[in-house]
Amino acid sequence: MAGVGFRRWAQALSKGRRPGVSALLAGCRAASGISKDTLPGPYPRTPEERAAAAKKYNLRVEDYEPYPDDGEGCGDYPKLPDISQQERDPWYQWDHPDLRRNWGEPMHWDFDMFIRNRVDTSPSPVPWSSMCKQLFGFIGFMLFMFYVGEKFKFYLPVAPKQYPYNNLYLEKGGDPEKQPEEVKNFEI
Amino acid sequence: MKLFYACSASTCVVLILLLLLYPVILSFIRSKSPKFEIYYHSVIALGLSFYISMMLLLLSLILPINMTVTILPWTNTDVFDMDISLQFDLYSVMFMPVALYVTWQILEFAYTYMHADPQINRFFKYLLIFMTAMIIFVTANNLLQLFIGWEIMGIMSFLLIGWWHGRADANIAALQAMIYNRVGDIGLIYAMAWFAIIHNSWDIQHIFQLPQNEKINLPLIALIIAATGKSAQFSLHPWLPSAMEGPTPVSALLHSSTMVVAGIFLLVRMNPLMEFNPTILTICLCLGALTTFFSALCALTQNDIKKIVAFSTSSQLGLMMVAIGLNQPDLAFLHICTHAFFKALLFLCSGSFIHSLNGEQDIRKMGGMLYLMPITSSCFTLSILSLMGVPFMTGFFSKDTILEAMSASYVNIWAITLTLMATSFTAVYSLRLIFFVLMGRPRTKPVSTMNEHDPYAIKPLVRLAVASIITGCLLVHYMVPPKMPVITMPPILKLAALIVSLIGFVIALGLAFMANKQLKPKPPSGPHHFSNMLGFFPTIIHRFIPKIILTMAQKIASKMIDQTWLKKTGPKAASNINKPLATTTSNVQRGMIKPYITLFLLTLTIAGILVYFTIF
Amino acid sequence: MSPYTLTIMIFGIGLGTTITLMSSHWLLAWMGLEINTLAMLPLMSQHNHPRAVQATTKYFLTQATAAAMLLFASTTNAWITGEWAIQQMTSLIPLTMITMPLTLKIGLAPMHSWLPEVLQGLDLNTGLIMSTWQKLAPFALLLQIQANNPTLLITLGLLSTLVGGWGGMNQTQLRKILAYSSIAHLGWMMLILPFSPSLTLITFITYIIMTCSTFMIFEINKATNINMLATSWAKAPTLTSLTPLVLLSLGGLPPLTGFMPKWLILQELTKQELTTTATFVAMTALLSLYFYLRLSYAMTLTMAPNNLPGTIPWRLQFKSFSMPLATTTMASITLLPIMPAMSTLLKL
Amino acid sequence: MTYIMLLLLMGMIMGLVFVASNPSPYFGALGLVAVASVGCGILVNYGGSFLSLVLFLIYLGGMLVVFAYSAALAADPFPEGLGNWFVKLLVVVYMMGITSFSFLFSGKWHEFSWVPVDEISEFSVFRGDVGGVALMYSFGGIFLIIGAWVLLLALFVVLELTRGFNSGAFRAI
Amino acid sequence: MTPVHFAFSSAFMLSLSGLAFYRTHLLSAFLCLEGMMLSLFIAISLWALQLDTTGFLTSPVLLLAFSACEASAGLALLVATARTHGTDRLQNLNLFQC
Repeated sequence: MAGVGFRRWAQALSKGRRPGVSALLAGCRAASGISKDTLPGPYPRTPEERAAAAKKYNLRVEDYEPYPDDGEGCGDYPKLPDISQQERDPWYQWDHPDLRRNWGEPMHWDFDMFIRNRVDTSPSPVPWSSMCKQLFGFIGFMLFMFYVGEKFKFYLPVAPKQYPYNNLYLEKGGDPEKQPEEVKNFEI
Repeated sequence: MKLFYACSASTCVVLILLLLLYPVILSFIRSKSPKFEIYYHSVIALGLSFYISMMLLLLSLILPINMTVTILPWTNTDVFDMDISLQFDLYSVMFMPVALYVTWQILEFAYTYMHADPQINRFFKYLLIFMTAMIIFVTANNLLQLFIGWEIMGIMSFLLIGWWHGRADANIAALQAMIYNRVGDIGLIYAMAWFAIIHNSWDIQHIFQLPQNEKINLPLIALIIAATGKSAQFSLHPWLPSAMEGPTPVSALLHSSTMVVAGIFLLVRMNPLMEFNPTILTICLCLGALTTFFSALCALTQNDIKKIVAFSTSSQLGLMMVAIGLNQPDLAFLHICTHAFFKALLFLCSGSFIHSLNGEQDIRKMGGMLYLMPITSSCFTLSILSLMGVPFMTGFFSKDTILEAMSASYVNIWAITLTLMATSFTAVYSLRLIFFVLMGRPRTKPVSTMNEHDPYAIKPLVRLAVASIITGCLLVHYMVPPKMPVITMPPILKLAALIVSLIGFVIALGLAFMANKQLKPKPPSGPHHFSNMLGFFPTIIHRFIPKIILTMAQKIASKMIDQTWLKKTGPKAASNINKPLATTTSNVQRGMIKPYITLFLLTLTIAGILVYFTIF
Repeated sequence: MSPYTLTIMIFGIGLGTTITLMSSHWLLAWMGLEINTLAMLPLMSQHNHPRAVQATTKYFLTQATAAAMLLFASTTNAWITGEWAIQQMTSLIPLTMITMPLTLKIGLAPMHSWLPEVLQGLDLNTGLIMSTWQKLAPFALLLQIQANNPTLLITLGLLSTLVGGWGGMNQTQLRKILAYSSIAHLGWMMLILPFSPSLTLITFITYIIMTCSTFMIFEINKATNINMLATSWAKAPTLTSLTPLVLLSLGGLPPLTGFMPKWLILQELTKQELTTTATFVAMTALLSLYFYLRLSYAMTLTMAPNNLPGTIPWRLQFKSFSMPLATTTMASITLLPIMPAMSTLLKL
Repeated sequence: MTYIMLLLLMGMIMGLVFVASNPSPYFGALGLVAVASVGCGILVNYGGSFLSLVLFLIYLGGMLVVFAYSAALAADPFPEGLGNWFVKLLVVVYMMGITSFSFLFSGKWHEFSWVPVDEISEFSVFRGDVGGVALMYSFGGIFLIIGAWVLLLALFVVLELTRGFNSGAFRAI
Repeated sequence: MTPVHFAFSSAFMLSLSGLAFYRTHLLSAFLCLEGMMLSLFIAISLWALQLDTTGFLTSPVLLLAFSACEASAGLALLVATARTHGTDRLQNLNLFQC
């Protein structure tokens, strides 16, 4: 994984020895996939193994917690909290300010998911469930009201209704003997 | 006469395009140009283009002809012809001068705003390319041409929002704009594909003349999605307020006056298709009403001056959408034109304030600008009055007409209610702007660097202010409405818009004065949170969807499919299958002579036996 | 070998092939083949080392067997139909019997196994003759036989492409790799032979051009296995950059010449409604492509560790006559555009 | 006549069975000699006495001497003849194969009879084969040249192959 | 299929299978090859004699010449092999496994 690659890089840079450079190259080679020596080791079972794995990933033993051993191939890789980079202190002097992380810091397994232009997990002033309720309530209410509004449409007549046959003179029970007054309709 | 018109019109458009591209090409030719060279060339090019487009407008006023000019065939296949053709009708001919005028003023203003930027030449090039795309889009009579313009505008918007790409927020805003616009683009591409398959043509006039059927709902909904993305209608709106991360001239030009109206313009163009389609019209109406209400609601509690103006833009776009839904595309178009002037002015004035206050955008930290920057403040006030629809300002002619048309139509009652509420909200946040920015005592930092001596900063404002006063009147008089306008209506309806605005104004005034009083402090209420956090929409959507998608990408696409199944069935399987076979093949070669002839004899025998038994 | 003998032998090779090409009678064709084989033997064993002699023996045995079988088949045909002419073969069993020795002579799978071993024992110049000119005579006979059995030829062709691919994968010796590439190419030719002999001819011509350039390139680099290719950058830098293209052209990648025959063959097979065969054979081309890519990789993308004197050779002038190399290399890279002309010419 | 012919044919097949069943080169050469002489008999029975003479001369007089010499060159310390069980096995297997094939291909062989055709003897002093072979010198001039040339070539080939004993040899003869 | 046809066909195929299946000595292989040529000679002569196409009777002689050439070349190769490999056993001809 890239976390180990970073560590190697950091070591190579800090020590400045020649084998470090070759280690760096080995880290670069892993770009196509996880190379053999950077694969996570087997799932730690005994406390000693846990301690060794924690040391391997630059963690304290009490911080170290591996992924459950369910055969997904995570091995002894530490399960880090799902905290996005937005939550990290923007004013701290990070070694890598863009990613807001330090050299040698273990990477999250789903590191890509929590960089700054992806998932944000920072706390909001309103709880999540309340936000969801309000937003979807609002949208639902609006849709319902549109439905209602579609049932009862708005119409204000600006002129009396007009009918053919002299405003339905005969049909409205007018006197057939009398000649009704002429009603002029607009041609439609 | 027609020929003359066609020739001169297309010449005008080509001239305009050449003029606009001239500074861009110049920068390609000359490896190193002086710092403001592109700027001067751009302003001159824009001014000239504006006058040329005015000639075109005058020409079309003399000869009111809708005309399609096919310049040259593009691809001619047996089944699908495509031509480069321009359309000169009311919309394109009238929109060009408006857009060019506004752009001209904004570019001139941008000199003050951006003069410290090291990449200023590139900035103006971007703006010019954007304007070229806009002209291509507006005059296109071909869906592909239209699409080209549409996409270039999208890309330019991305580049300009991310202008200060050193800031993560600007980058994220640019990405948001890109992604939301892509959703809209999918709609447009879908519609194009539909027309290409069903109608076998991308020629807009041709599409109009073909018989419509029931299935036309599909591409029309796709077009509405396109407009939703580009014009920031509800559900695809969050990018517009975020886009205010870009420089203010960009916000003024792209995200208020010209680019964002492209979606509405698309629907206006395509209106003949949806004219007799009540479903589509209702969708437009409801979408527009919801947008205008929601955006106005969000604008109420914002404190960032640009955000407020951005939400007012969104709200006005919703209003245009309402006009489309009312089957009054001309009113929508009128509102596009008038809105361009006063919204650009509004942005430029707020940009001027921000610039003078050293980048301060919070209206709570402004105040008293009336005394410090009188000309800008006057222009600001004028534009806000125009926005509110005060009678006989520019905004009145379009906004009020839309509301009248709405109240005289037989439409969804809730849509009307929402629109009227949004109108009163407009008054509320407008007043809030005036109250907090212009009135009272200055709450700025004591260092006051502001002055109004720079003619490049003031002249554009004044010109736009004049335009905000008179253009509405001019446009209404010169635009011959092809659709029947409302003639008579009861006074209550006629005055409805004014009344709600006044009510909003008065309430807001009262509330604003209350803000100065020392009342008992209370924690913000739920509705305040709802409005202030943009209805929680960006928060929820921007967290929920990426999380689901990325988790699925990790678990399914990467882990299960790529790393397990594809690896197993692809490279691993290939090597596992071929390795034993390759080994066998090379193991046959023992270096002995015997296998050669034995194999030969065996093959011969097998072939002989097979042939023998097939014959006999 | 003295130049006089060399002249006689090369004349013999040429005469043998020419006799075969011009004959219409099986006996004469057989004579041509015999002369050709006989004259080839001293050329093969000119270095007198055990490998060369051994390769010569193997070659002689297979070729003599094939020639005898050829004559036997034609005699059988004469006994059955009383006809000796090449183009009048009608009886099916002699046809099958006569296809087999011819395929043995050009080295098609499953009668291919002599070819890599014989080629491995030769130097590159003789190898070039072996894998181009020596195929000409049997190939011409195969082309002349009418009424071929398509099933037989398709089976042989598919087998050859497969074996050519699989065999070459495991090799580090360039001559063996080239032998397998020859097997695979001949498989393609056999595949299309029953349907469109002119296409077979195109394939053969492009094969000859590409093989010539490859052999000559290896000759200039004095390379006989993959590792030796890695130093070619120090010997002929320009050639090093061109060689991958030639190799990929052998592999049949567009837009190189080698793509042309494969393209046309696949098209023709599809026209004959043999889509499954076409798909299959296209897949088998990938196998060959694998080792061509490996060669290209070793040649251009890796750099052998070199001491200082090892980097000099490019400064020295080539003594060899480079005109044929230049011509064939260019032809094997850039001939794709003249495909329409070629196919038209050959269909006349 | 028929019986002699059948016997000769049988003899040819048997001889080749013996050659094919992998005895030592000595015995193989012997088998080949037997086959060649049987072949001469077949040809004579068919009326090709000149051809049979040529065959006899070349095979027995020329080539087999060389083969016998070569067999001496590649001498086997323990020659495998018919006494060897493996050779016997192979002979049996080949015989069985031939028999089964003869069942497959035979048809009315019992009704068959041979008559030497020999029509030309009515008109000519020579048998037909003599005249036919002699045509090589008149109409078949090209063939004659090719034949001569290939013999010359073979000479060069042999020389060239067996020359160079000083380069890369394990053992010099 | 006439008995003659059958006889020379089986003779040829016998020699071929002898060549193919089990060979210790290179010389035996050449002997088998000679056997093949012999059967071919007989076949061609008999064909010409049976059909009385006397003009074709040159071809057996040519065939004989060519087979003699072939045999001589083969024997020369035998000599060369014996020189380079020390023996003519076919198992020794295995230099090209890789």
